[in-house]
Amino acid sequence: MDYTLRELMAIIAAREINNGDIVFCGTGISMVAAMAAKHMNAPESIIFFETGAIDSALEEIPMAVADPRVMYCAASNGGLLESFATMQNRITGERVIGILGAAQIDKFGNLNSTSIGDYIRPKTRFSGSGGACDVASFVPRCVIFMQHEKRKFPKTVDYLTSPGYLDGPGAREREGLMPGGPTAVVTNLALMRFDETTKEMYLANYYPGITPRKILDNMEFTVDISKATEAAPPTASELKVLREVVDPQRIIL
Amino acid sequence: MDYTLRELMAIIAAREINNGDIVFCGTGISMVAAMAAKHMNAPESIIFFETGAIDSALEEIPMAVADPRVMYCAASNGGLLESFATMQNRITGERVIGILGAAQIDKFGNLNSTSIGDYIRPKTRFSGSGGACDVASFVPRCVIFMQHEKRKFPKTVDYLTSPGYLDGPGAREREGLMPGGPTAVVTNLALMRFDETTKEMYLANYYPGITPRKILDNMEFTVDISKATEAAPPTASELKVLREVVDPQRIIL
Amino acid sequence: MDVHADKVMTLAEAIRTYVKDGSHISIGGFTINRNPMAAVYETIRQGIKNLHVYAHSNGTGVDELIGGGCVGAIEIAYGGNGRAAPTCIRFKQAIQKGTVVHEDYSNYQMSLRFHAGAMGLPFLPTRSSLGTDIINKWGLSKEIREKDPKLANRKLVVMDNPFDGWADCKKVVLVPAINPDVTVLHVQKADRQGTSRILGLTFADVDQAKAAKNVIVTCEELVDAADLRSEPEYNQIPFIHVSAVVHVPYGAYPSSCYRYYDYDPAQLSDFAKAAKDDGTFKAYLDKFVYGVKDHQGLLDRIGKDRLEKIKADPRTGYATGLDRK
Amino acid sequence: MDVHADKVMTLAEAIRTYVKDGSHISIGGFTINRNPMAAVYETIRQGIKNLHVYAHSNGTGVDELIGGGCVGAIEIAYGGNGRAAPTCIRFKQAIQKGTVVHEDYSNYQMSLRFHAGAMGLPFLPTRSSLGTDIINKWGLSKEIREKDPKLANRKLVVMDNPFDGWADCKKVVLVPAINPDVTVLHVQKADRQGTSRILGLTFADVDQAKAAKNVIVTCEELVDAADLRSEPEYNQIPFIHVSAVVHVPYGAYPSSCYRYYDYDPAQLSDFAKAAKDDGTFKAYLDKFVYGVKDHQGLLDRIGKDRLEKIKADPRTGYATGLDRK
Repeated sequence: MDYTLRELMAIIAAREINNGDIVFCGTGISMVAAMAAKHMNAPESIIFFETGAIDSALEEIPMAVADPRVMYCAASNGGLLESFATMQNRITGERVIGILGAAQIDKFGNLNSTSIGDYIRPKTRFSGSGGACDVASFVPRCVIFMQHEKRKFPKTVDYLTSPGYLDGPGAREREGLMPGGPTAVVTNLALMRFDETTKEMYLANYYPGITPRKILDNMEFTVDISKATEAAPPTASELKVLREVVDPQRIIL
Repeated sequence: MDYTLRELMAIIAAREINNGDIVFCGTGISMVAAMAAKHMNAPESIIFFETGAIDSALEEIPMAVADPRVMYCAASNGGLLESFATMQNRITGERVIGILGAAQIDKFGNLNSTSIGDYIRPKTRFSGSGGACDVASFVPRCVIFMQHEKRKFPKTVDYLTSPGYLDGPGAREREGLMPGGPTAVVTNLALMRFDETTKEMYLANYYPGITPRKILDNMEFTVDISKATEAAPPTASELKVLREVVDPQRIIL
Repeated sequence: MDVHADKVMTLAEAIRTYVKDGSHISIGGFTINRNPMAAVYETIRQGIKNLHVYAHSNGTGVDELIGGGCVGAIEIAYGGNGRAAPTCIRFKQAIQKGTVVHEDYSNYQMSLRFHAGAMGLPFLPTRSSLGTDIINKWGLSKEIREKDPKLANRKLVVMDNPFDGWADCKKVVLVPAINPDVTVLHVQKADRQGTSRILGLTFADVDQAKAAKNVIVTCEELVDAADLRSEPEYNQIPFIHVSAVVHVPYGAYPSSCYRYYDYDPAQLSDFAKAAKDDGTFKAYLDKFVYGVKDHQGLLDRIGKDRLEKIKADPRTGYATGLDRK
Repeated sequence: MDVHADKVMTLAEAIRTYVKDGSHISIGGFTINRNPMAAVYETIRQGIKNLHVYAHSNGTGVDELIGGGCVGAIEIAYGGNGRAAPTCIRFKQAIQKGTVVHEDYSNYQMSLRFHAGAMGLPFLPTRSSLGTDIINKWGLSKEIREKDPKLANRKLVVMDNPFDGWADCKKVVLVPAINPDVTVLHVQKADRQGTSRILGLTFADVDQAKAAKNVIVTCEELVDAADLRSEPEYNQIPFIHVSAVVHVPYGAYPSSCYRYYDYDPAQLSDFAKAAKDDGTFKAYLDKFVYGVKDHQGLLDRIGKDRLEKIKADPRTGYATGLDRK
């Protein structure tokens, strides 16, 4: 079965979404994953956007979370206050899963999407939080898309934009954050998860043809690889959804 | 020129509204006064309601601030949060004049619309604040409708529902309230105002045929009557507005 | 809960499922407009007791709930009903007799408390009520509050502005969030999943819904999701917040429902008259609540002619020229 | 100001009157949607300098303002523009070169700051960002803040929940209100007094308007007040908040305007390419901003065919099937 790496990553992430989940997603591959899940394992999941659109039909794939394509046939089109309240409010927030990306991630799943180097005069500036810090602060489960490179998996992030488990067990509670934190990191090489007790990242599944060794070589910190197994490749039906339903124009993939 | 007392009171209050004012009004005679002003001295005044309707056409007189008649041809129909924000927000709030009523008022213009006697087990219970406390807290000018009776002008109110000048000069600022406070009290006998320095109520105008003595006899506290003059009676055109334009069905008057 | 599920049920079932003795509840609407009256009458009919009610100015519905003996405690801003009742009569009597525990806030404060609940915040600030008895006099003692996990430990908190005078503000009042067990609303249109559209003023309905653990929506029209989704910006409440949907034409009667029908001045003043005396009020309840099976039964007793009289004029959204003396 | 006055004026006049060197400003829209681009280009054309910009995610407009040399400082949540620019290029360069003072918040925090400004509150609380560098790292020093009366004395304040754990909350972050000197919005419909109707997502536009001392509204259609007042519930901004109204068809181009036109992928990527280098960016500005008299001049250079391509499909509200590769 032939597939691209981006297709594999989208499907690995889609599998993290449970039926009935309310899915917060951003642009690009995270939107592809969320849309794919609705046609695969989570037909009753609900996609919503920080811009205020809830349960959009997504007849065409949006290029941004403010793309008019997110408005079409939604249950409701509100604004930013409404969408973030949906996550901060425990009644609905408990059912939200967030999909995020970042420039850096540390072993506790803390994310940097702001800058590299000094904050005031950075070596490299990125977009900044957007809604990412809010999502990571509010929701119980998050999937993170990352590129597996040493500089992107540093011992400590240059700027902590979005909270993971901060400095370990109990830290979120201590700081006053809601329970939660990242549950999966989907990279170009593997699926990483976090240990329930230590809150540290570990290798869950390596992609076909990728060795755990190669994965460790692409991180500044080491992780437990003892539980690692090979990831199940995309099925024909999963790929059909991606290619024919979700992104036939190949705008993202 | 023949007129009823309620007509006189409505017109005396209407004269307090300046052109361009944003007028917060409740039900009954306060609504009549606000509507009359638009056809008399303040054609560009804007009537709005705590329920969220702004600049309503008021083709028919509403029986309550949630009457569907306030919604017709408004500039905007929002909700409670929007209407109170219009007053709490200094940019628009500075231009708002409130029209309120109460069961009791003291010499500093503090209002009671909650209860007489013990708060927990009152002798007489009234409606409570509604939006009155909010209006009195936020806006720079208020007109108060009162019945002139001893028990309704007590030395101290049984329950301080809506802030006037509290215990005198500087008290609003000390408590953290915005500048403001009542500017006129329109009763069945007279128009009372408040001294700029002492913040105490004084008699400004007594109605034709009413003596200052009679007014003092109907209050528990005494007020300065030295500046008092007789109120100008309603003009023919003012009465025409009331009777033919504002309340032809005589629902309020 | 599968939030996509078809949530349509009978009103009796919705009330039985979500409104229990001792439930903390809020109802939608404002004074004589869009109160969920069919649901209020069904709550009385089912004999539900000891409700803890959160109200800004829900005059028509709250006074009936109190009169029907359903209310144990109430946090409220305004117990009046416009010209129909300057002070709601059963409310007035219950408080004077001490049969209902009460605590007073302002309308803005109650709105902010629902807004805080909807936002998932513990409190929101306001500049209202500083220096008043709304700050000083508490109806729910600190003891009661500490015993009941459903109540905040304080009525409110006065705080200095930590941004040192920013926005020309020295002090604020923090009011605690409300998260009712259930909020009951009457809306013009809803679909079977619960996505709802309110026409005209929304009052505090949307925050009351989003703040609640469960939401019962009664609607004038039960429509296809597609009808509502063709203009999503006009659907204030998405289905994810809703637990039950009930189709109840005239469900706000005798309060008004913008663009559908006006309030019924005759019925409102008959209620006000009956409410003055326990005997006449019991007769009123027997006739319009206990004596009928459901809301249609009440409407049948009112009769077609009177419902015809209050039918909304398409131009104005209310019954133009209605005799309201 | 007579708020009932006819506020219609030219865009040049509106910008000249309300946007000054050093003004604190916010613009409406979100990334590639409903940015007030005509107003942004006119601001660049008038050579206005040293603006203090408040932005959540106003990518298209903010990046042009920075590139046009109008911005001295920015408080921002997101300097990206969707697939068109993962990180806005002029924004990125300005911060890396240190030519623009910057401070980071989250999108929700910026929304709450506008909401606080609109509500007349000094701050609003949130549970977002506890334990992050958004709390720890300030771009505007306490010294700068204490000097400038238009800035709060603190970036934010972390506070214990005074209602002892109410709503399962131990701590909150208080973010200070924003009251811009001017907010510029592009809406679908407005009347001559400024009452405005936005179709589709409102983002934070309504609070941005109500928080501002002056509001410039540019609109696709200038309509009679009666048209808007037949459905007042859909007019999010009443005229009392508005200072200037300007009729500018395609005023959001090259960002989209729901139900009127889509974004122009070609123009957005041409901009992104040009932005990479000072020389090519100057050529871009010369061609589309300095080289034309007004927005119509820019539209003429784009040409009818391309505008035809992005025309909204009445069914979906966007240009169905548009080539966006």
